[in-house]
Formats: sequence, C-alpha cells, structure tokens
Amino acid sequence: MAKDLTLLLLLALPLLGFAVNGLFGKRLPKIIVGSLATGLVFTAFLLATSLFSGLHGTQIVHLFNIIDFDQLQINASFQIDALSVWMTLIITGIGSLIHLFSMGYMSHDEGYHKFFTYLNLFIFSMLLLVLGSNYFVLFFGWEGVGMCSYLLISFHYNDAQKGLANSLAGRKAFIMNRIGDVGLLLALFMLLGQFNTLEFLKIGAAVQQNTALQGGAMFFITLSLFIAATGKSAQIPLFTWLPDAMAGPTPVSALIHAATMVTAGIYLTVRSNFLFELAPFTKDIMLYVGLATTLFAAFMALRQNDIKKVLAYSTVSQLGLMFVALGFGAYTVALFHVTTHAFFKALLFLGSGSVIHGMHEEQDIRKMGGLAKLMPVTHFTFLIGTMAISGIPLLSGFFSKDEIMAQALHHNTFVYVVLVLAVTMTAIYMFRLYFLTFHGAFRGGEALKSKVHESGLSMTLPLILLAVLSIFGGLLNLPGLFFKGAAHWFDHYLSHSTFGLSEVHNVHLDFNTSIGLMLFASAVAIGVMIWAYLNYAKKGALAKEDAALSGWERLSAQKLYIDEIYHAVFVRPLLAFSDFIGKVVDIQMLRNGIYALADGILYSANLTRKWQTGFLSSYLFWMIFGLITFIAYYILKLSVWH
Amino acid sequence: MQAASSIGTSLDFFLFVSFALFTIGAIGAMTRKNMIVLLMCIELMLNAVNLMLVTFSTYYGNGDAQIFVFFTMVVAAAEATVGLSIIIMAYRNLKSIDIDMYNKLKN
Amino acid sequence: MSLQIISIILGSLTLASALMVVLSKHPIRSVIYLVVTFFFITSMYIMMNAQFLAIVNMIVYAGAIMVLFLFVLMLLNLNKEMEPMNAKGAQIAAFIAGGSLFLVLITALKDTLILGQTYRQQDNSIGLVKELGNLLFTKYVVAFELTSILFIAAMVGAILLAKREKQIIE
Amino acid sequence: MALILLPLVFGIIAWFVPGNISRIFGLIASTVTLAWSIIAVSYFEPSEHLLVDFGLRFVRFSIDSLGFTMVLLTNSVFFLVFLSNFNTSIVHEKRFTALALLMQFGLLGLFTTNTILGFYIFWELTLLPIFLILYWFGAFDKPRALLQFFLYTLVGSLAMLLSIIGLMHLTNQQTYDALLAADIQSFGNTSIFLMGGFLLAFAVKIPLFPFHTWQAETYTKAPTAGTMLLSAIMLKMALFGLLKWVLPIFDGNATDFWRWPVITLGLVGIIYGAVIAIRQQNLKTLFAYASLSHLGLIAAALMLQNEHTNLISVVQIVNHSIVSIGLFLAAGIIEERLGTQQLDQLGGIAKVAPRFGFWFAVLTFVSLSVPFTAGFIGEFFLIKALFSAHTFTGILASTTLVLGAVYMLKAYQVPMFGPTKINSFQDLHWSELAVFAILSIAAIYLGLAPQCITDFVAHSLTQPTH
Repeated sequence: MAKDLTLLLLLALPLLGFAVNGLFGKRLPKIIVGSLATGLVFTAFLLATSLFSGLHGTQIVHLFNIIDFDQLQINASFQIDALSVWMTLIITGIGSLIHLFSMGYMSHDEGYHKFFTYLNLFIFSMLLLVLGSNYFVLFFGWEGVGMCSYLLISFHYNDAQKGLANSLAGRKAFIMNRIGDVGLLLALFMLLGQFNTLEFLKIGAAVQQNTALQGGAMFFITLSLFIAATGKSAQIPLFTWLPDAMAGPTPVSALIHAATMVTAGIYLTVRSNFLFELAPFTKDIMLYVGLATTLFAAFMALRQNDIKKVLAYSTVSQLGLMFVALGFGAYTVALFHVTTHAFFKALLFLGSGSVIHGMHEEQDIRKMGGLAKLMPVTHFTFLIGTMAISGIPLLSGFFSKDEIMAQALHHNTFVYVVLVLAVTMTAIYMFRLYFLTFHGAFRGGEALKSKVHESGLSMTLPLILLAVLSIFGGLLNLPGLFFKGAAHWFDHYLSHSTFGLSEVHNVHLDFNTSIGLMLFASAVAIGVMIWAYLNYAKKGALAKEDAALSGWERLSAQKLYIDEIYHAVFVRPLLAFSDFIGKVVDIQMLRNGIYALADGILYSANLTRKWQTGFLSSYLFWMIFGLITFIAYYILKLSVWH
Repeated sequence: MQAASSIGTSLDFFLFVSFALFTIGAIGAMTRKNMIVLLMCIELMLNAVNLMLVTFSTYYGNGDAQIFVFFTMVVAAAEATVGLSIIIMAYRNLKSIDIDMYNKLKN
Repeated sequence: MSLQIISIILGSLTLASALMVVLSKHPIRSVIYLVVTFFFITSMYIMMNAQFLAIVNMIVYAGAIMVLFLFVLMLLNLNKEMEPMNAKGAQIAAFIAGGSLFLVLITALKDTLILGQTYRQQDNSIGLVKELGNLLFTKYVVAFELTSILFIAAMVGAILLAKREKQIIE
Repeated sequence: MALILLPLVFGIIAWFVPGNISRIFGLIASTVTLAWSIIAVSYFEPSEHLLVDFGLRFVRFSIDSLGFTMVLLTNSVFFLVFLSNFNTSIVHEKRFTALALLMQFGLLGLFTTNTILGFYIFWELTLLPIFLILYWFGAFDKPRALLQFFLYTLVGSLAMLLSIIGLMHLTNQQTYDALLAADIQSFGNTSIFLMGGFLLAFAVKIPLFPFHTWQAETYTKAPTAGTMLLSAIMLKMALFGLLKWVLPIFDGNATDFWRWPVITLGLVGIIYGAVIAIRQQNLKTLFAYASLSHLGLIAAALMLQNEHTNLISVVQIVNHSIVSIGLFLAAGIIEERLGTQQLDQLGGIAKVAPRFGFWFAVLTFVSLSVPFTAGFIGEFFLIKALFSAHTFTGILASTTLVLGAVYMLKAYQVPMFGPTKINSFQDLHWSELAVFAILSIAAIYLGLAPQCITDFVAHSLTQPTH
C-alpha cells in the first residue's frame, strides 16, 4: 500500500470510529461500540507498524490547502518521519490497549458510547498533532486534544456529589491549556513573521541557511513554544491542572494524562529542536523549570493519599525529568523516556484503574491494603510498573532514567544532585503506594472486602502486555557498554530521519563513570525498595490521617499550597477586577453616565418648556426679536465689510 | 436714473411705507388681545408685504411679483375665512375672544 | 413734483389710518380704519400703475374680507367691557420691539444700493390687466387653477367650523 | 433586484396572513428568499459586478461577491431565525413575521445599494422594524433601556448623515464607484471629520468599547428572535459598511488618523467584554459581553486594511453570526422552558435533556474557536494580523482565548452540569435541532475550507483602491 494512503487511512480510522459511535452509538449494543472503537485503533496501530517498517527518509503527504493567499500558504499536510511514526506507534499501540481496558472498566457506565466517541476523537486529534507537517496542523491537534481532555475529565458531570467538581476540574485543565495555547499561538505568529511559512522542513532549511538568526527573535519564539509546552506537559507554573484532571475516568488518565497528551510538549520541543539549538538561554530556562518541577512534584507526591493523585504527581515529576533532558539538548534521550514512561505509567494507571474498579470506585489508599491476594494479576503487574518507574535495574525505567542522569552528570553536577534527590523520592512514594495498597491488612471493612474481585480479561490483558513492555522497553536504547552492536538503536533510529536530530549528538560517558553511575542508581533504588518493604510491609506503617501530619508532610499533602496561592494571586483579583469593571465602570460610570446625560437633556428641556408660555403675543415678541437680531447681524456684517 | 430729491416717486419711499405698515401691524399683533383685531393686524402685515412686492415689481418691470401679490390676496381671503370661523367656534366654547385664554396647548 | 406731494400725503395717511387700526379700542372702528388703510394702499398701487392689483385689492380686501370681518363682529355682538387689553409692560415692550424692528429695517434699507432710485417709467405697463392676464393664464395657470381648490377647501372648512355643533366642549 | 424586493413583498403579505399560519408563512417566505439567492449565486460570476440602474438618481444597486456573501448570510440568518423560533410563541404573531421580513428587505438593500444616500436610508430602515420588535415583544420593564438603544443608534446615524451630506457636498458624487475614485485625501482634515462621523455610527452599532452600554441590556430584555437578529446580522451592517464603504473611500490620511484609536478601542473592548462576561449571572448578558469581545477583534483587524485580513474578517463575520444564533438560541431555549436565565438557578440540564446538552456543547466549542471550526481560522489570522502590526496588541488580543474559555465554559457548565436544580426540561424540538445541526456543519465546513469564502470574496476586495 502506498504510504500516503496508509497515512490517510491511519487518520481516517479513529475519525470513522468517532463518527459511527457518535451518531449511532446510542442504539448499538455496548460490545459493538467498544470493539469497533478498539478494533479501529488497533488497525491504525497495524498501519503504523507498516509505516514503521517501510520507513526511509522523510515524506510529506499533502492533503489540501486550508488557506492559500499569494505569499502565504497553509496546508493540511502530513509528515512521515521517524519521530512522527514513533509517536504514532505509541499513541495507537498504548491507545488500543487502553481502549481494550476501557471496554471492561466502563462496562457499567451509562455514557459508554460517548466515552468511546471521545476517546476516538482524542486519538484522531493526537495523531493530527504528531503527524502534521506544519505548526498549523500541529495546533489543530494541540487544541483538539485539549478539547477532548476537557470532555473526558468532566465526563462524570452527572455525578451527584462530584459532578460539579469534575466539570470544574475539566474547566481548569482547559483554561490552563489555553494559556499554553496562547504561547503556541504567539510562537506561530512570530514564525510566520520570520519565515512566512509554518512547515517544519521549510523553517528548518531556512534556519540552516541563515545562521545569523540567533538571538532575540529565536529566544522569543522558543520561549513561547516552551510556554506552550509547560501548559500541555504540566510544568511549573501551569502544572496544577494535571492532578485535578484525575477526576476523569482512569483509562483517560492513563491515555491522556500519562502516556500521550502530556508528552505533546516534549514532542513539540523535539520537533522544533533546530530552533531550540539556536536559543541556549531558553534551553537553560527549560532545564531549570524541568528540574524544579521534577523535584517539587516528587515532593508533593510523597504524602498524597489518593491512588491516582500520587500517580499524577509522579507524571508531572517524570515530565519534568524529560524537560531536564531537553534542556541539555538530549532530544532522543527525552523521547526515550517518553516511550518507557508511556509503558510503565500507562501500566500503573491501568493497574490503579483495576484496583479502583475492583474496590468499587474507592480511590483512597488508606482504605486499601492486602490486595495482593485478592487481585493477583493486578498486583503483579503493578509491582513491575513500580519497579520500572523507581529504576530497579534492567527494567525499562532504569535505562531511560540513567541516560538522563548521565547527561546531567556530564553537564552540571548540581543538576545531577537534585535529580538524584528527585529520583530517590520517586522510588519512595511509589513503593509507599505499592505497599500500602497491596500489602498489610485490608482496611476497607468486611463488607467491601467480600465484594473486591479481580478484573476481567479485557482489563488484565492490557496490564500483562504493558508489563512485558515495561520490562523490556529498555532494550530499545541500551547504553553502549556491553552490546556494542545493539546499543543506542533508538538514538540512531530517531536521528536517522528526523530533521535536525542528526546534528545533535548525545554525550556518552566513559566506561567507568557509566558503570559507577548505574551501580549508584541501582543501589539507591534497591535500598529504597528494601526500606519501604521494612517500613510499610513489615512494620505496618500506615498513611497518617490529615491531623497527624508533621510540618513537611502537611506541605506535601497540601501540594505546597500552590492552588491556594494561585487562587489568591490570579483568580481572586481577576474576579474582583471583573466585578469592578462590570458593576462600577460599566453600569455605574458608563451606563449611568448615559442616563445622566439623558436626564440632563430632560432637565434642560423642562427649562426651555417654560418659554412656551402659550401666549401668542410673547411668541410674536420673540419672533420679532429674532428677526431683529438676524437683520442686525447682516447689517453689521455688511458694515464691517465696507 | 433720477436723483434722490424726487422723494415721492422714489423706490425707498414706498419701501419706507411698507416697512412702517409692517411694523405697525407687528406692534398691533403684540399689543392687542382681541383675536379679530389680531387677524386684522396680520392682514395689515400681509398688505405691507404686498406693497413691497408691487414696488419691486414695478421697479424691475417684471410682472411675476404682481402675480404673487394676487396669490397672496387669494390666500389671505381663504385665511380670513377660515380664521374667522375658528374665532366664532372658539367664542362659542369659551365665550371670550381674548387670545390669552387660549393656551390649552401649553400643558 | 405734484406726484411726490401726493404720494407723501397718501403715505402719511396710510400710516395714520393703520395706526388707528391698532390704537382704537373698539374693533368696529378698527375695521373701518382698516378699510380706509386699504383704500390708501389701493391708491398707492394706482400710483405705481398696478391697475389690476388696485382693483383686486379694492374688491377683495376692502370689499369682501372687510365685510366678513364686520359680519363676524356683529355676529359675536361684543360690548366694550369684553375688550381685553394687554398689560402696560407688555405694551411698552411691544412698542420697543416694533420700534427697533423698524429702525433695523430702515438701517438695512439705508445700506442698500437701490437707495434713491425710482422705478422705470418706460415699463410701467406691466401692471395692466392685459399683461397680468397673459401671465396668469400661461405661466401660472396651474397655480391659478389650484387656488380654486384652495377656496373650496377654505369654504368647506369654514362651514364645518362655524356650524353649530351638538356638544360643546367645555 | 427581485432578490431585494422579495422580502418586502412577503412582508406586506404577512400583514394579511392570519395569525395561526403566520409562522409557516414566515418559514416559507424566508426559505424562498434563501433558495432564490442561492440560485442567483450559482449563476453569478464572482469577478463581475452586477449593476441595477433605473436611471433614478439615488436608486442604484450593484452587487459583487462581497455583497452576495452578505446577502446569502442575511437570508440564511432569517431562515434560521424563523426555523429556530418555530416552536416559540413569537412567530405566531404576524406582526413579528411582517417586521422581520421588512427588516430583511432593509438589510438586503443595505448590502446591495450603490449610492451612499441609499446606504443611509437602508441603514435607518432596518432600525424601525427591530425597534418595534423589541417594543412589542421585549420584556423591557423601563422604556428607558429600549430608548437608550434607539437613541444611541440614532445619534450615530445622525453623525453618519452629516458625514454623508458633507461627502456628497464636497465630492459632488454619490455612487460608490465615483466616491472611490474621488480624491478624498485632498480635503485634509475635513476627511478625518467625515470619517469620524461614519465611525461613530459604526462604533455604536458594532459596538465598540465606550458606546456599548445599550447592548447588554437590550440583548437581555429582547425576545430571543430579536436578539438573534440584532446580533447575527444587524451588527454586521457596521462591519460591512466599514469594509466596503468607509475604509476604501477614506483610504489615506483619514484612515491613518483613525486606525490606532479604533484598534485601541477594539482592543479595550476585547478584554473589557471578556472580563465582564466572567462574572455575569445572566446568560444573555454574558453572551452580549462575549459578543462585544468578539466583534472588537474584527473591527480592530479591519482597520489594519490588510488584504488577507479583510478576507479572513468576512469568514469571522460569518462565524460570529453562526455563534450568536446558536448561543442565543440556547439561551432562549433555557429561558423559554425554565423562565429564568440566572446561572445560579440553573444546573444539571444535560442530564434531563442530553440532546440539548450535546448541541449546546458543540456551539460552545465553536464559539471557543477550537480547531475545525470557522472561528479558529478567523481568530488565528485576525490576531496574527494584529500581532504583525504591533506585537503588544497581538499579545493583548490573544488573551481573549484564555478569558473566552473562562466565561464560555462557565456559561456552559453551570446550567448544564452539576447538581440538578430543575424539574423538567423538554428536549429539543425538531426545528431547533435542525438549526443547531446546520450551524455546526457550517462552522466545521468553514473551519476546514475557509477558502470557499475567501476566494469568492477576494474578487471584490482585492482590487487596488487608489
């Protein structure tokens, strides 16, 4: 099959699912709706694999013109290269697994068809985002995924207790994303102004030809792009929406808020690598923002009691890690972590979804415990996910994190130290979560315990598959220590046909340092694991109630009071300002000003009315008076002339 | 052109008379409150204007102005007819021909 | 020269009788004085050789309209007590206003270029019936015919207005 | 020509149609007009100008592709208004039908007239029907609010009339082409004043920032159909006037003088309207301020006189019509069924009326100008134009995206989601469903292929003016 046809089919399939489920979903049986959506995404995955195997060089597929003015052309066209195909693989692959999972998870939900409609729309938007050959199509996808994210977060808007909170969380996500979108929009304007095109390749070529472009313009363009990335990828200062976004159904959290959409910011940066390379200052900003995010988010995750909130902060933290890598210019490394993170974070979220499903919508880990026996598959896969994210040796997370640490050690020791701290905290909160959930005694009461069950095959199958991927994902990009031939496959793959990446080379540390680094990281991870085992499983330490928290614990549990600060600094003044100009300026000053004007005219009219005495002789008198004045004026005018 | 000494036949004499008539009419309209006299004063003013028109008509040797005077008279006749009948009507209602009594339009 | 004297006398008489119209207390007298004024104005028309207008003025104004006024006055049967008079202050103001109007008009006249010029004797045939008749039935024939409609309207209006109505508005 | 007179004929007939079939009559009349105009467009060669000249001095019509776009828009809007109100009581009134058709006649005349005096006459002609509609069917508790609208527009019109008289007096021309050819620039400062008169009239109608106070109250109290007419098409008269008449004619020092003041006002309006909308409790008032925000952007971008921007503005004008019909329809439906528009009394409608919830959501997203909708193309390029003209302006204008999200989501979520505060809510009537569907399809089609409008309009907008 021709490549362009494959690509169009790839895009059309989720759209088809969206259309069919959206239009007829209500009338179709659930099994058809679910399997249709899943099947279509899976077919898309197969198509993506065929693209992947036949990939050589970059290819542009032109669909139609959106805007065609003489100097300015904006096309709906798509780009097939290593980067976009890789992202497509992740999206459709993980996507189909999560679709499969949702078939089981959402089976009792009344909005079943709506859920799959949105999910397919999301897949379509996300594919647009990564496959577009210019920033405009990317922006289409960018806003599209934001919209889907909003719809899916506020999916349970009908819920009696949490309905409003859910929809408010969706709104928060949408608005925060919109702030980021404005950044992207501004970047697009500047790019249009600078290069008069939005095509990646054309901009890239222009940048290469004209090396004098460094400096101010590039700084502002990349900074705007980075602002966009902070919005979508939940970095400081725009990260607070992601934990709230956990209000959505768990598969959504897995797909959108862990594996795919939040990595859009990373994708954007990698895609624009040639621009970022010219703006070292932006890269520094990115580095330190990422660093701060990874550290603070890990800290906040330490004392969360909601199983999904822990994972959410963990996601923010991991995303920060990726930005650190980007800040060093190690694009492939960041993307490698995106890949492994997609595997194990999707696994963790789905695992937590399985737990929640089994626990009948209970998310508080204080009410769990001892689930290992009740849900063996979930337990085992969750353990693998936890080990992968914590960096237990030879699992996928170990390799991808290690690459980032290596970059940090090479460039900046301070960053390395902070990263070690963050990574340690990651291991701590993940194992805390794991042990509190699956070990110890069940704390949810006997009534609930009898109802807890292992999930069905449609839910466990994705878990198992993802667990396998989490274990072996690291093989994609082995460090060049032992298997020289197989090492760095991913680096080569990406830089082979992604514009700009062949120019950038990652640093490779010497053998001894590398080994030392790995050993140290392994030691930390394993040490934390043992400590957590002793502390939570053996000693039976439990999550404390809110009142019993000490100073730093309270800070962590209350998320450093960031939400409250934002509320006080941004939201409240905006509302007050709105009230002020709405009530004072608009009503009192402008409208009442107009009324006052009208009153003034009325008043003066009343005054002049008194002249209308009703006596004919007085009218005559005034008429004559006017006549006199009139003639006198002309006489005077004449006499002045003479 | 003759000199200004031939005052009797000169243009400005007739204009002077016309102005004076008009002024007298206007003063009468302002001072008198009898509606019929008021109407008469208006006739007086109309005649003043007529006189002026005829004067200029003769001066320029153009008959159009005299036709206008003719029409003025026609209109004056109609006006007097309607005006007087209004006065009769008003008198019937208020038993007075004092113009100041008729200020109902004011409020 | 004699023409001048005649015209001056006529002019003074016109103004004097016009003044009497305004000044006389009784409306009947005013009407009589008004008729006299019209006579003098007619005579001035004759002096300007506007014969047609002179005749029309005589017939329409001094004849028809003034008789109408007299009729109405007699119909209303006003006695002297009912004669309303204005306040003194208003009268003075009226006289001042009128006077200044007159002054202003005279001043305007003084400044114009036609001061002291006489009318053209050679063209004084335009006021004759023949000339005006020609004009009236050619150039102004439409307007002339329209006047008849005006008269009918005025007639109907007058009859309607003067007709004694059943209910009398208080 | 028949195109223009058709609504007038229908309008006159509508007075004699019995009340019980007047809604069907209105629907048929607007459908016929719309169909006729579609046929006319299909026979129309976009690069040509149709000129209808009877040899009378002030009666002269011409139609080009821009005019045709607006005519089509007008006819579609009226069709949709009749369709969407098919289930409400207002269309049972033959007075409404007749007045609306009369107004349609005025609008069509305005969009096609070729003489400046005709422009003024039709401009005023549209005011009378809408005033009567508001007066008869509106819920104005105080006559003052209604009078405010009326007088405001009249003052603006008066200024415009003065300018028109001045323009005709100075150039001794009154047709569009002759005015275009006239050398307005040679009048110096006079041309600035003349343009100011036009701008005042337009600023009241659009409305721009300090002249907007009539808007919120009028929109809130007006019957839904009236609000739709006002917002969807009447305001567009001013933008059309700006685009077609004033900017080309006054090209030169007058436009240079007014450009940045107007852009500033537009910009203030964008932010001001959006910020106020955040805290509004009344749905229609909220949408009114949102409208202020959206139209400020179009007006500001038009002043740049950039060829492409003008084309995109037309797309955005169409989009705003779509959005305002949809949103005010939604607000009207809520008001009609529940008797209130106060947000704090509403909640949970989506649960009771899922179809309404869905379509309202679609329209909300259209108005948020997410991709795949016309609004996205419009806002993107308009803000881009402002950004290229002046960086800071563009940045300020783009805040509308964020603020828009805040108030629109509030306007959608509060009544539709959350705890149920209502007892029963009748789901959409078929006519309302049809309107929502048509609007959504149109918005998405334009979002993907804005070129169909821009190419069409380009024939009349890209000619060099001087």
